[in-house]
Amino acid sequence: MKLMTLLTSSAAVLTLAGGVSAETLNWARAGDSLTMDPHAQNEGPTHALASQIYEPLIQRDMSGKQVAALATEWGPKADDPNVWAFTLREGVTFHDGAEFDSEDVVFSFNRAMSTNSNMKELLSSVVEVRAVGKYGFEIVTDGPNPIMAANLNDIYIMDKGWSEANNAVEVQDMEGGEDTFAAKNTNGTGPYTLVSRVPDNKTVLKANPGYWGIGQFPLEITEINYTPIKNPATRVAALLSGEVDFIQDVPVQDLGRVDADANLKVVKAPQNRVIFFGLNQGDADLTTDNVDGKNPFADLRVRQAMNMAINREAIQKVVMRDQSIPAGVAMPPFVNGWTEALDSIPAGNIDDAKALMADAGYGDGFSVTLHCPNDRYINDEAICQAAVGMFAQIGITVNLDAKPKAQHFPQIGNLTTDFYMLGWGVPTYDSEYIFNFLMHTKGEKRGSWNGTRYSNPDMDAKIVSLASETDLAKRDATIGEIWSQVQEDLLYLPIHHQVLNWGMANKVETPVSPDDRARFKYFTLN
Amino acid sequence: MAMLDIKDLTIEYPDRHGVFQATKNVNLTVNRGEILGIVGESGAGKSTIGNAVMGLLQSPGRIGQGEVYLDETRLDTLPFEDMRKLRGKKIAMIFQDPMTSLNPLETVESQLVETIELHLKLGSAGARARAVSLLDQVGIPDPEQRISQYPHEFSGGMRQRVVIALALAAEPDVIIADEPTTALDVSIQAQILDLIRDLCREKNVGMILVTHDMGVISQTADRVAVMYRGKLVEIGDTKQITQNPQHEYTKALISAVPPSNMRIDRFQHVGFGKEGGGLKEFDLNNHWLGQGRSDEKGDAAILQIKDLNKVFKSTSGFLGSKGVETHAVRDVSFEVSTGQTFGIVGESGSGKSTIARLITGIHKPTSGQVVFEGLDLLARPKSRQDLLTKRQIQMIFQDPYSSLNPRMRVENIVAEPIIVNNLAGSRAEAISIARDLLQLVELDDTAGRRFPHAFSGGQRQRISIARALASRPRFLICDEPTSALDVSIQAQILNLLKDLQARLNLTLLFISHDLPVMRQMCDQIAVMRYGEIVETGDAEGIFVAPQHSYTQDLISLMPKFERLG
Amino acid sequence: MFRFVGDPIENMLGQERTDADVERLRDQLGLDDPFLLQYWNFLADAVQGNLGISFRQGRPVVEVLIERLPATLELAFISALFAILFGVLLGVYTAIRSKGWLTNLILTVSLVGVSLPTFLIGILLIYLFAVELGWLPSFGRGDTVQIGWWTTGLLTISGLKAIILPAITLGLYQMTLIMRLVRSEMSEVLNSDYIRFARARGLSERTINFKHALKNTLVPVITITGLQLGSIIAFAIVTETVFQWPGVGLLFIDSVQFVDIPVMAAYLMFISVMFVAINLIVDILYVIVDPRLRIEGAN
Amino acid sequence: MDTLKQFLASDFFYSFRRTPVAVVSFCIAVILILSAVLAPVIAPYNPFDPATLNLMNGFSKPMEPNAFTGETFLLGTDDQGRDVFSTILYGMRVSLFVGFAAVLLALVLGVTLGLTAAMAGGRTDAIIMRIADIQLSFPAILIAMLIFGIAKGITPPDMRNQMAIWVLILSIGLSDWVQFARVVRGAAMVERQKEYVEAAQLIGRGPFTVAFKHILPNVVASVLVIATISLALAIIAEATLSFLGVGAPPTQPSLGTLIRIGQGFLFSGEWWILFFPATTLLLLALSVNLLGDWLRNTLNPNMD
Repeated sequence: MKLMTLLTSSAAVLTLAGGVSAETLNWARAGDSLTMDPHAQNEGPTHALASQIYEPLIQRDMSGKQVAALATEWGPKADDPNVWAFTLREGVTFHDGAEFDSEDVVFSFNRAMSTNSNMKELLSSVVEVRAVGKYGFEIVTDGPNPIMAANLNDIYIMDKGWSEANNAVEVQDMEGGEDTFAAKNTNGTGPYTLVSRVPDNKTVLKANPGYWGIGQFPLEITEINYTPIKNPATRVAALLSGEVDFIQDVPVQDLGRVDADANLKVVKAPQNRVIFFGLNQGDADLTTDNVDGKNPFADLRVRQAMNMAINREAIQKVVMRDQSIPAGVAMPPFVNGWTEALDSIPAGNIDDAKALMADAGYGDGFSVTLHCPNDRYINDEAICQAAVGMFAQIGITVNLDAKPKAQHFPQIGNLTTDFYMLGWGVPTYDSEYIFNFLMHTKGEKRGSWNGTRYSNPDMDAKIVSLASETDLAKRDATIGEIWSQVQEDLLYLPIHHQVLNWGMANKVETPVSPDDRARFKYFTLN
Repeated sequence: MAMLDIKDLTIEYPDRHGVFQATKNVNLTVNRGEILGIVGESGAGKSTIGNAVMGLLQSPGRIGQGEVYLDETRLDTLPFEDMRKLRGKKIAMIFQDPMTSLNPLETVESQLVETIELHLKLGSAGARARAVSLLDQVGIPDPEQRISQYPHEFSGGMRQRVVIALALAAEPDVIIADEPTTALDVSIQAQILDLIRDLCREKNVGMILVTHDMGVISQTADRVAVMYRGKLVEIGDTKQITQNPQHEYTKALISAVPPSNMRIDRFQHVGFGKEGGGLKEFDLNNHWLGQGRSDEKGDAAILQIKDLNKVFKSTSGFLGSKGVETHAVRDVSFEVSTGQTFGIVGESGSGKSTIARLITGIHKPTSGQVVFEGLDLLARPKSRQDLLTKRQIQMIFQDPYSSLNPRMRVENIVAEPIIVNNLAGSRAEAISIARDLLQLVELDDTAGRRFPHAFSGGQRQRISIARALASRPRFLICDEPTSALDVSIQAQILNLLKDLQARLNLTLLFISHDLPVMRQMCDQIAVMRYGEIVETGDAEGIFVAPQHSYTQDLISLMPKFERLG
Repeated sequence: MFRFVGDPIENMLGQERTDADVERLRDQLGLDDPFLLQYWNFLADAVQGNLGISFRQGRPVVEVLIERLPATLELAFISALFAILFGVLLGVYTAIRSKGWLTNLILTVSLVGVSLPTFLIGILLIYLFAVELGWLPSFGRGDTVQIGWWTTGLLTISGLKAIILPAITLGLYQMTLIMRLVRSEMSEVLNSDYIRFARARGLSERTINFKHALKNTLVPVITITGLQLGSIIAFAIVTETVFQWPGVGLLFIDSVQFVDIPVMAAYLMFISVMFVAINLIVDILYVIVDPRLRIEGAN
Repeated sequence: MDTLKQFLASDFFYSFRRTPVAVVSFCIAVILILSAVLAPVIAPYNPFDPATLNLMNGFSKPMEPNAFTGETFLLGTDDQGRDVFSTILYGMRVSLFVGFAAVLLALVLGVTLGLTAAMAGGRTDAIIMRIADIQLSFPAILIAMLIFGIAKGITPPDMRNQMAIWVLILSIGLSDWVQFARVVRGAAMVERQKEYVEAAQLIGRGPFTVAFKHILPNVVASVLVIATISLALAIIAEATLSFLGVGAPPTQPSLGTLIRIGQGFLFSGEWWILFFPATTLLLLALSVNLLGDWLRNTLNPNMD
């Protein structure tokens, strides 16, 4: 409440229609951050805002490469593969002036691993964290973890003293309904400080004059006004009218208009996210089909036919307006394990597909329900709708059930859908992440997003072995084996890799990061 | 020259069928201190004259021809704003219904002061003082207090006094009073007429008194103009018109007025208009109406009412929780003998109509007994025969415009009781009986195929009677059956009812506020006030020698239109 | 009934959730309790002024609602003002000049406003006034000023500019409704005896129309308009979504999509409270306007 | 024949003939409704049959050949390659079906409850009208959203596409009955005081017959006017619900769904995807509204 008072009585925060001062950036996207507590929610917009204020040990730059942040050096200890050692940056201060050291890191990691934390899954293999002197830090895992670094990009470091002083040692318990000091106030080491915030409405950030990175990063933007704008047309209108300078999610159909505007431009880059269909191939019978006692999806030929029927080029050209890359594998190209061969679009045309269907005994087709989100991925509902037409051409009558994500995704976890759309981003940039969630047999620890009912004990064993394989070459070989099995069994029908489009005023200069994260310290103005 | 001079006035209403002339070439004059009565039946065009003089004809009405002068000023060509300034100041108007003539959301003071300030330059204190004195002049007691009240806090008669005060606010030269007492009870009517007459004399104001009521005219007007279908048929001194009418229409009109001083057998000369006469001749023994009559139980009482009470609970408030109780009928007892006409007379709110509805079972009595032909009507009917007996009580209603379902063809309306009570073999037969009944009450052959809106008020009342006959009634309740009708039509309907009673040996319960009508129709009369019967007796006895003081008041205040022989 | 809207668990746990997490959280939130028990718990808490904690924002629902209320109430107030002002003005005009060409034009054009869905009107207004002409902002409330716990956008230029488009969008339908209601009631009143009597007393048309007729017209208009105000707040759901107006309507839609059950429940309670309040206000206004009721009340 | 002659000579028809707005609206409404009913005959394509769609036809401009396929469409195509003209015709079918059915539901419910309230009076009346008041101030779209949410939850998933339409009808109908109930009750209260009702009771008609045979025909004018206006409202309400994501499924779009989809292309230059459905909706709603207006003036039933 205090902060709100601060905000609203403060001077003009958002200037209208053009006339933005050289250093201020008005930023809009569809959703708002849910909380300022950096460990309470593992969610895109929440981290996007937090990452301007807080910093991890290791971060990604705008190209997705891991670079030093609060740690300057890192890696597994040569003598003990179960331990990762970090050298921390010296001379860093928090926004309130407190000094940053290993105590804060230990505190923050313990906090991120506490019960209420939403980040603890990323650190599930961690046994212990410990300080080694003032600027040394070590993580002990339950086994060798070669890709530990990739899990640390969103583990933000808080000040131990500040947290203790303000009763913010415990992570805000969103689920238990808790409101803490850290949920509204921040004290990070990052390039920007929080000036004011009204959730779902307006958040104001100012450049941190004491930032350690001054000189290393452009840091040209000194003030950021962040507003979530839910309705796509309104969001584009705000950009077109000059009320905002930068929006992250431009609807694909409006790219032309934005690009054509003399004051605006569109910057694009492939995103670290692949969109695909999942099929229930494990059950003996489907609940939503019209075939009695049989599961048509269990027949590989049906899956192959469906894979052929998807006209990825048409989806790319018409639905996505070229803002997608047709995919042959359920893995974004950035991920360790990706090869061009895996990602090649399946051969075959409609006639081949029809022949396969006839072969499988479904020459007359069948009907089934496709579940689809309508507020999650770019043009998700339109893609499904297009797919309905494509499957109709090989005789499969698809009933489309498109719903908001809150209703769609539980069906995958609860196994109440036979045929669904899912998108997958890989923050670790490693195939193991995909296998763990999507390919492993659904169980307590792994396979939570595997809605295909596919279960292959042999593959499961390979997936589990990846976690502790320290020989990277050997590990990569196993990854390759798993992928060829996945492609052979056609677990998923890949559609495309999303392409990110950022719309911005001409004065703003930035590349697009594959994880859709705007890192304003890299932004330049002209 | 007269103060108000209406010359050759023709008022037109254009519609899709052409132009309808509401008045045709009417010439009238009014002098100071004089009351000119305009009398006529509905559609005579009498009210439009007043509106035309005021310049307040309702669209699309217009003055087609003629001139109107007030003290040499020509009014009909005056620009709207100039005319407006004359209204209220030179010419004022009094409307029929005091309940709707006053703005319900403004105090009497506000409405009076507003009018006074508009026309007289008195200042606000002066205007208020005048307002109080006006209320005093029109006979409102305690005007200082009552002036700040709202219209709904006044009774009907008091409101009409306020309306008169408003009309007098700026000392006008002429007042047009359009049926000023029609909506009022008899006792109030006399007071208001006295007031109007006195004020005209006192203030030397000219007045046009528009009314349908010969009694009102004969007691109030100096001169009378008689109108018929837009034409002025006769004009002359009140005495001459009422005692020695010249025009055929005036004669018919006068002879149709029920005399207050005697009982006559039938109304004569009622055929000036086009409508029909009495009951057609028929042989009861061969007729459908004569079937199934188990009758003639002698002259024993056909209906007995004992200690009847009715309390209404108004259900206002949230979910109808709290309510106010009104004792509409209190300890009423009477008997009606077969073949007789029993009258109930009383002013509005006296409970007389409630009694009718308690007998017919529309309302359930709070306590008491209703016995018809030995059958307790309040008990649950035990057999079909009981139900049929109950249906032998039928009713003729007051408002002919609402008593017929506008969405049904007339023959279906009349046939409905026959069908419902299985009084005919088939639907077709029921319809043919209905047509026959319609002919019986002197409606033409095509009447059955038409809808009620095609008929006049009198004709509708005939349809109502035919419908009542279709239940083969033995007992007919007539609830103010003619109060909405013109006097000539009233005479026809009363004749028809008399014929019916004689031919079918019907027993009538006749409810009315109109004493002269009661005198013509009833054998026995009960006088009601505040839900109680104050006096019951032989009809002539009540008129000649009323016993109760209330009855005496009523008789003395009734508008007297006496016939010499 | 909220269970049908979706499962909040999905939004509360990230992509990296395991099935074990789902079970734990479900248990913790009491979502597996029988529906009636959940409802009872909610009511018991609500009576004590505790509406729970938003699943989405992790803040007390009461705080979130209070933060959002001013925006919605200001928007509703301004659009109601707009609707009533123009509705009554145009209604009176079209009743007095019942035959003119301008009257027919007003009546027809006002129908265009109710013949298109609200969201489309909002988007068209944005397109015209924000994108093409650049006169007015396309979203948000502009600058706000804090007065106690209340934030107002009505005291700054940008706040005033920002409220114009949403208020028109939201008020258009009600305006048409009020206009038509006023027109028909007023035509009826203008034909009544006391208006004819007022004319016969020589009162000017102005006095008759505005002192006598309008006041009597307002009696029935107040009831219907009052009850319709409830729907202004509801239609704010659409308007707030289109204009990114940070009020409770937008909060509700966000909550529906996130399945933020405590907020949804609180919103519905808020609407019910509004209903009671509006009915009360209507009853009070009625008594103020109509002296007949004042007397009955006194008795 | 007789009835027709009578009708042509009636004041009602005369007033209609003399009101150009009424004649034009009537013609437009009839043309639109007819073309919706005859959509399978008139429409060049069946947009509800996914197998006939070619996605590559997407975003064709009106009367211009498609860049990929060379096919030409009268009013262009939408993002799924559906012929806009055909989609509008079929969409109007859905909208009108939802509209008519919802109004019918509201009408039956409202008239029954309104008549019951008027006839029963007392506590029954008070309870029914209090519910109506609550319903009236409780926003219609909120009720519709709640019903939609519940119905979606209790219908089996594979039935949902078919159910969506019925749920729309149910939710719009249930939120719309109050108007009918209020007007019918008001009119019936007036009618009930009239003496023909008493006469009907007197000859032995039961309360049910009196209500439906005698009173109902006399309040039909008010019902008709409300029904007309409600039809326009229901079509718009369906569009609004569609915007809030609880409308007709995109594979069987209504006019409202088409507009919801089309508004996404307002800035991108594909104006026809929004313009034609919106214009159709405007014409439909406007003509029905204007007809309702004229009816109200002509039949002049007393309405609040």
